[in-house]
Amino acid sequence: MKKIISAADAGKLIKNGASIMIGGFLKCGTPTRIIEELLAAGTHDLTLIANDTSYPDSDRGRLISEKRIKKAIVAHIGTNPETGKQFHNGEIEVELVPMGTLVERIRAGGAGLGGVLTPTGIGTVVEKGKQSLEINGKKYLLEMPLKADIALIYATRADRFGNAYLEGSTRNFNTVMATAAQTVIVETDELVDECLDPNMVTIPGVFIDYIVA
Amino acid sequence: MKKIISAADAGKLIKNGASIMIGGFLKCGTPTRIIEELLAAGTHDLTLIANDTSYPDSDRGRLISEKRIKKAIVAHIGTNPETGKQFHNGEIEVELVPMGTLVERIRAGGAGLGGVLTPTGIGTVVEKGKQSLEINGKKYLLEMPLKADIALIYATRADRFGNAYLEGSTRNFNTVMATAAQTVIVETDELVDECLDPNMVTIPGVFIDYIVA
Amino acid sequence: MELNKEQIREIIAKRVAKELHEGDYVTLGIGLPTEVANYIPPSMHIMIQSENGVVGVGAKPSPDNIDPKITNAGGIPVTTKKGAAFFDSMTSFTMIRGGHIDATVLGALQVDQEGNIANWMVPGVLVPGMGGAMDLVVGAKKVIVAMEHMSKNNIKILKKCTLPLTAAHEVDLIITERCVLRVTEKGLLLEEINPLFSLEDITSTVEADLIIPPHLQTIAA
Amino acid sequence: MELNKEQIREIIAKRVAKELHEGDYVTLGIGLPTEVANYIPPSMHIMIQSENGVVGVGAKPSPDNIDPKITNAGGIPVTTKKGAAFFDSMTSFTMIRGGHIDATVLGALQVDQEGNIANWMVPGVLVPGMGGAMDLVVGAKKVIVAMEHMSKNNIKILKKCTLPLTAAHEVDLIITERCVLRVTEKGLLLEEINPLFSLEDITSTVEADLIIPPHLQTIAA
Repeated sequence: MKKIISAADAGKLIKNGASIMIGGFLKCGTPTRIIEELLAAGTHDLTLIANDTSYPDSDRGRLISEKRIKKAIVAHIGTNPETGKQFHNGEIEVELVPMGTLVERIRAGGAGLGGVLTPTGIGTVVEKGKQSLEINGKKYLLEMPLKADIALIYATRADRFGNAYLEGSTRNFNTVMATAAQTVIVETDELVDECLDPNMVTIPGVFIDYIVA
Repeated sequence: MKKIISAADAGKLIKNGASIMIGGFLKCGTPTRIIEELLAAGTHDLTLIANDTSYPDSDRGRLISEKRIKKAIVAHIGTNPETGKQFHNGEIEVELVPMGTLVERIRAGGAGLGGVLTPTGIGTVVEKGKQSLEINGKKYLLEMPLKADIALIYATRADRFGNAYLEGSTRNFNTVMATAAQTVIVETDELVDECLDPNMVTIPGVFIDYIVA
Repeated sequence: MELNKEQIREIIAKRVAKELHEGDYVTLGIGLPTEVANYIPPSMHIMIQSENGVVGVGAKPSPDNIDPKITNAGGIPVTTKKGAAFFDSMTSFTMIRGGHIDATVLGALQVDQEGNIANWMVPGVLVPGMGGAMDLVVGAKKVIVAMEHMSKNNIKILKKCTLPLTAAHEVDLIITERCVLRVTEKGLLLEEINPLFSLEDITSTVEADLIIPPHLQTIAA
Repeated sequence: MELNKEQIREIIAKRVAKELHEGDYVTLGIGLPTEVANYIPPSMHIMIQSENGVVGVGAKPSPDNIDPKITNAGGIPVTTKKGAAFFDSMTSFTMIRGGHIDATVLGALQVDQEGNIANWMVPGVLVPGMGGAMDLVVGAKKVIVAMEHMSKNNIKILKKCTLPLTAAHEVDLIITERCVLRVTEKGLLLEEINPLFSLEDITSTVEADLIIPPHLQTIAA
């Protein structure tokens, strides 16, 4: 059985200066209630690892607008002009990572792998400062694993064992992020009384520490 | 829509000397009917990539007993004494791979990655002849991607678009193998008239070429 | 010849649609490439993959049928077609980078005769991030650039891209409102020309080395 | 002191069970380690992970309740407990190698004072393959070796393993029917002794450097 906590308590688990992964692709599959409480708690100097910085007035996008983020490791910032502005002003550090590489780096962190060997980014600025290896005549970039102090992930339904079911296109980065953080908090639309059907579990409870219902 | 073929026709798609991946963990989640036909077709000199060589009188274990396999790349041969015997007699080549490394090598093949960096096998004979990299002070083995000419995988239910649902513990190697072969054939217990619920798809049809119903 | 934006987009999207084949799995970039879906004949079964985790993207939902849990990569609610599947980003990029997507259609800021493409940043001006574009261009079996022939009066089809690349040597086909160009080892082969334009309209607006066949084909419509 | 096989296995499995904590996720090797499950108090919630793709392995099914689609890593049909989940081998080894499994219990042919373990082959005699053992030993937070103290009259607890290793420097605890040994930087700490045996019964059957505390603890039962 996992600890069931309030969104407010979840927000308080995140300390100033922490690295946090937040699931979701723009608004879809984003754990919004915990982010609200994180905003309310005044937490700052965070390193954000996510697919994108959403929109200026939405979920993790507001963490940017309200200047809580010191560094963002993301694939896309185009939907949040505030990120671009702060980046150009030197107020925020932004590491742009190809989406497929980002998901693999998080997966490597969660799966105990030493890195990722990807053809993506070869011949581009993404190569800069990175080691590359030639394998079977083809060049691959060595990309480093990513881990975080906390991962905030979304679920459509969860049971008290932490098993989570994610519907539609909400899975996105939530599944890998669940594996790659010291503490993993799932925010679920619905906490079921009974257990989930073991065949319907998108994220096994073994990866989960806390549930926000 | 994918081509629906008979098990016999599926068996004939596999040529002498081909490399084949066969899903399943021992008997569980193994596509047995296609293997029967492969045996009947007399196909030989195969390279088998699988979790194990099953039992001497079962499914892919019979491919060993009947001497159809030239080389086996597997994690475990203990349940099939015939494999050990042929290995000691020099009749078959056996490459033993740690299970977690085997699944990652297949995944790398299917996901377009250049290799796997794993801590597993460091300090053991598995290291032999392989490159290792030190990353953040820890040593990792570089293991090569695996691909095959054909993958034979199991499904509990499939639809005509090739989407597959796998129940219980039948998923095992089937999911990754579906991504890593030139031609992928799914053998399903049941072909549904309607489509699978897109939320219930274990293996998306994009990875599948043929269905044996 | 002056075409308005809408006409331009229609010409391009229609022509791109002809590159797709029965049973193809296709990933369309945001913007113009998305419009390609409108010109796929209903009888042809094409599965559209969206990098956020859908294969089998369908039509726009009616206002009372919107599910915020089902969107495309632009964050726009979509429906799903028969045979659709949902999956996570890891699986999505296994499809994309692993060579399981038959074609991708992307816009570009610049493209060159070596098959290089630049479509993700203009240093100091526009840095949206590469999103999934770098993986798509590297991984898809066929890379089709679908773009307006020029950007205002600037030439976009170059000998060598000057903007930061999305990927090197990956583009197969360039489709604009004026022409269809195939990337070959010897330069860009002018495969088709829109009869609304003259050969001069092409040669004067392409910096890349052009291979012009003796008999010019008209753009397929 | 002569114990029969059954008594030996019971002593070991019971003692191993005490190393597990409420809420732990545990992967048990084939053979003796599997029997540990029988000694977990019903009030304690432990989730047993099976590397073939189950977490929450339950009791043996009754003959009329067997589902061949639900097995453990030994291929034996099992049931699932409340809160169970199924997954593929990729996810299973993400759990295992990624450090998400609290403890693994494995048998061994040899183990040594450096925490090395050999349990997968005897060259020329027995080559079953390492299966998931190498990943388990590298990845689990706590590695418990559960084995008979001796193999016939051969010493198994060595200064340095002579058989091919499963992994180097990964073992935390060695539990036999005679004693409990903790791997420390200075040698094996004799944490507990079975009162059925003398100190001499231990020292004469362990080649590794032993650290013997002034007050010997009796094996927890």
